[in-house]
Amino acid sequence: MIVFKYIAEVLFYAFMILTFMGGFMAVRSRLLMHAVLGLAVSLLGVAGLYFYLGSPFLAMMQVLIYVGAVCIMIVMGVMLGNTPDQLAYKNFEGRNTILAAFACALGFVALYVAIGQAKFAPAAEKVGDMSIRFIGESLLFQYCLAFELISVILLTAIVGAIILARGGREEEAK
Amino acid sequence: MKSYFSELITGGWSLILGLKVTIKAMFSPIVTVQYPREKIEITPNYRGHIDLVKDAETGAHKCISCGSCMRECPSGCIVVEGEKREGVKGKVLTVFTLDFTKCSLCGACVEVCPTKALDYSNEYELAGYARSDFHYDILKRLEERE
Amino acid sequence: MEILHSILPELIRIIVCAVCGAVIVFGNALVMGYAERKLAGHIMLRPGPMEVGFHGVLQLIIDGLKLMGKQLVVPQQANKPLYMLAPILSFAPVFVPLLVIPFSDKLQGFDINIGLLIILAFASINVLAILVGGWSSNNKYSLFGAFRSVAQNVAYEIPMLISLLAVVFMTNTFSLKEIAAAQSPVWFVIVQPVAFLIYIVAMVAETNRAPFDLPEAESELTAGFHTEYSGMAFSLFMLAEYANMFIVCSVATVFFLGGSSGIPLPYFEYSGAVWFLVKVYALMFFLVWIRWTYPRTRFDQLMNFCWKYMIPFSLVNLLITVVMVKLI
Amino acid sequence: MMISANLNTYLIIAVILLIIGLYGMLQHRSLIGMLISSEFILNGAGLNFMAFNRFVAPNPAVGQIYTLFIMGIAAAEAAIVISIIIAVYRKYGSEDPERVQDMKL
Repeated sequence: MIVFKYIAEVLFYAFMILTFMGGFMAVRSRLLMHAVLGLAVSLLGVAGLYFYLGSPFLAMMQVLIYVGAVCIMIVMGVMLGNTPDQLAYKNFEGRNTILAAFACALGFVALYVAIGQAKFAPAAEKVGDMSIRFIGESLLFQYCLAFELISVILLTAIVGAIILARGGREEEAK
Repeated sequence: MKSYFSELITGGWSLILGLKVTIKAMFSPIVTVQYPREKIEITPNYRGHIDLVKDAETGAHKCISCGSCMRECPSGCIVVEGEKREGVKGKVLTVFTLDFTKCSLCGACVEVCPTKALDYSNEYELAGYARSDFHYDILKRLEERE
Repeated sequence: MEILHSILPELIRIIVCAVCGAVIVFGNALVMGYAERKLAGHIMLRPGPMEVGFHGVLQLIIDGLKLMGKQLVVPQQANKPLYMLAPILSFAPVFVPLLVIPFSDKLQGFDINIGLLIILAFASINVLAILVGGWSSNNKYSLFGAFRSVAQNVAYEIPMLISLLAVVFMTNTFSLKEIAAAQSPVWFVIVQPVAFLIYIVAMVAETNRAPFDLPEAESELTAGFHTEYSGMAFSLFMLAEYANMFIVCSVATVFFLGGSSGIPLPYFEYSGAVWFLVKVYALMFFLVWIRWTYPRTRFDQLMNFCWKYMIPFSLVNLLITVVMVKLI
Repeated sequence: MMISANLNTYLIIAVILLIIGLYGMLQHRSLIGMLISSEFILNGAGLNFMAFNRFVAPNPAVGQIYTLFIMGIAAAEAAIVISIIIAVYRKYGSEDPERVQDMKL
């Protein structure tokens, strides 16, 4: 059975590399379409990591919501709003890139040090398990208010998106 | 609100009717013909290119080589040649060709023929590889039809 | 040696699953490609393919060989990496859902308690593939096809999910095997007729087939999102379409038609797959039947039908189901 | 020592995701590029929640629920941002954030 552990470890590295490569592609590519695909690849990698964190349910939800809905929505945005080439290339000119890289490296070092210093004690005892049934029960009893709030947010988002996207169209019609 | 539901019901019913029509069509016999394998009888009224009529009694054509069809043809695609021979009354037809690439199938030659020696053929497979394939020798076709 | 002994059964299982998945995907494409053309012919009172083999049974094999031999043309203005990626992105995810479909009690790749979510998650990647393919072709027809596909798929995913949720509420599980087992006396098509109807309509729309084949509407968009594709790339799109048809029909069978239940045969744990396939192909026949019956809908009709009829009905159905489950 | 069963691994991956998002945010000059970067930041947060949930938290449902909420909010946010981008594009004919200067849309 130790073989399986090694296979799993190799796959873990694969998912990690997938995540980082997708991220790199998303921020460094000149075409927005490539950036969105990089995001999709990266999110698939994160879904794999969720699998390692013991929750295949969330991994599938990640694929379903992020890759199936959010990425597709962003791709629609890319297609609808045409980004001119010089704008896309301006991303990679000037000293912005260097400054951004410097700031990010600084932030990374700070957080890395913080993580290295911190001590996280595991919980003494665990209640419940990772099953979907338990998630559902917690969602509907313990975190009912948050759940309702999320649904209100989603409803507001739907209505707001419709109003925002429709607004211009009627003005043009006049 | 009432039309919302009635539209749903009438629409759904029409969809079911449509399905009924196609399933009936599916189990009814096919009507198309597997063309190169089988052919259907062509109607006698079909007006293909011209052909010489075979006389039922003598078994020969009735053309007297008068050249009316050649003169009448608006496209000038018919060539008729005849020659005098010893012991035969009138001219003997030696050449009767049709350049089908120019023919407009108007039928003036058939109308004008004094002896009713011309008629439309039933030929409809009219594909060829070269332009010369459409220079028909009508006289030879008559002989081959024996 | 010990290592080999421990991983061998699992390895064999994985290999068998992969081989069976490939057989299902390619075999299904062959069968459905032939059946579709034959049925289309007979509905139009003509015989369909007749030349290659007895009644043209070898036609699809010849077509496949032809497509393999064809040149893969990449348009000059196309975005080449994405253009090549899209067919693979469309084709690769169809294998995963096949692993969790319970063909019979024992013929199942893996019984996972989130089987439904796996199917839905990997089915949604197909939309991304269509979008990428349509965009990267750099052709206005392809782009329009991709746009339509996305609007349609996103809209129809909602009633599809909600109608399936009604069944999930009744069975209290996401595992396809348990859902199939839960309908041993009565199939859910009798208990949940509205959900079944909604699922069937949404299923047609999700697989981009007529009367909802707007992404590839021939008369308006030449071939929609795969206008520029040729050869193997095109056939990968076709294989993915037929495999998706198989998957959605399998889900319908598992959720509403009792899975592999039927008249008992010997070795029923395995031979139940016969009944399963019979049901799946009956549904596929229905898909082909309606494809050659109905004209294509207009886009506003398509959207109106989804938002004005399907979603309200599926929500009301869900509500009634919840109340009934609570009461009983 | 299995790297996949270590809390710090996941925390560092989450930090790198956050940094990628931050970098994209600072560098991209189009609204959609910024939206893409913000998704990375949200994902880093989700991964952090899940990591703590797996290794530290007493109740293993909490982290999953939080991550689910993050996904829901990300979806809502993406919908809103895309519609704003469409409106901006219609108004200014560009999605360069520097050109969006009027207070009223």
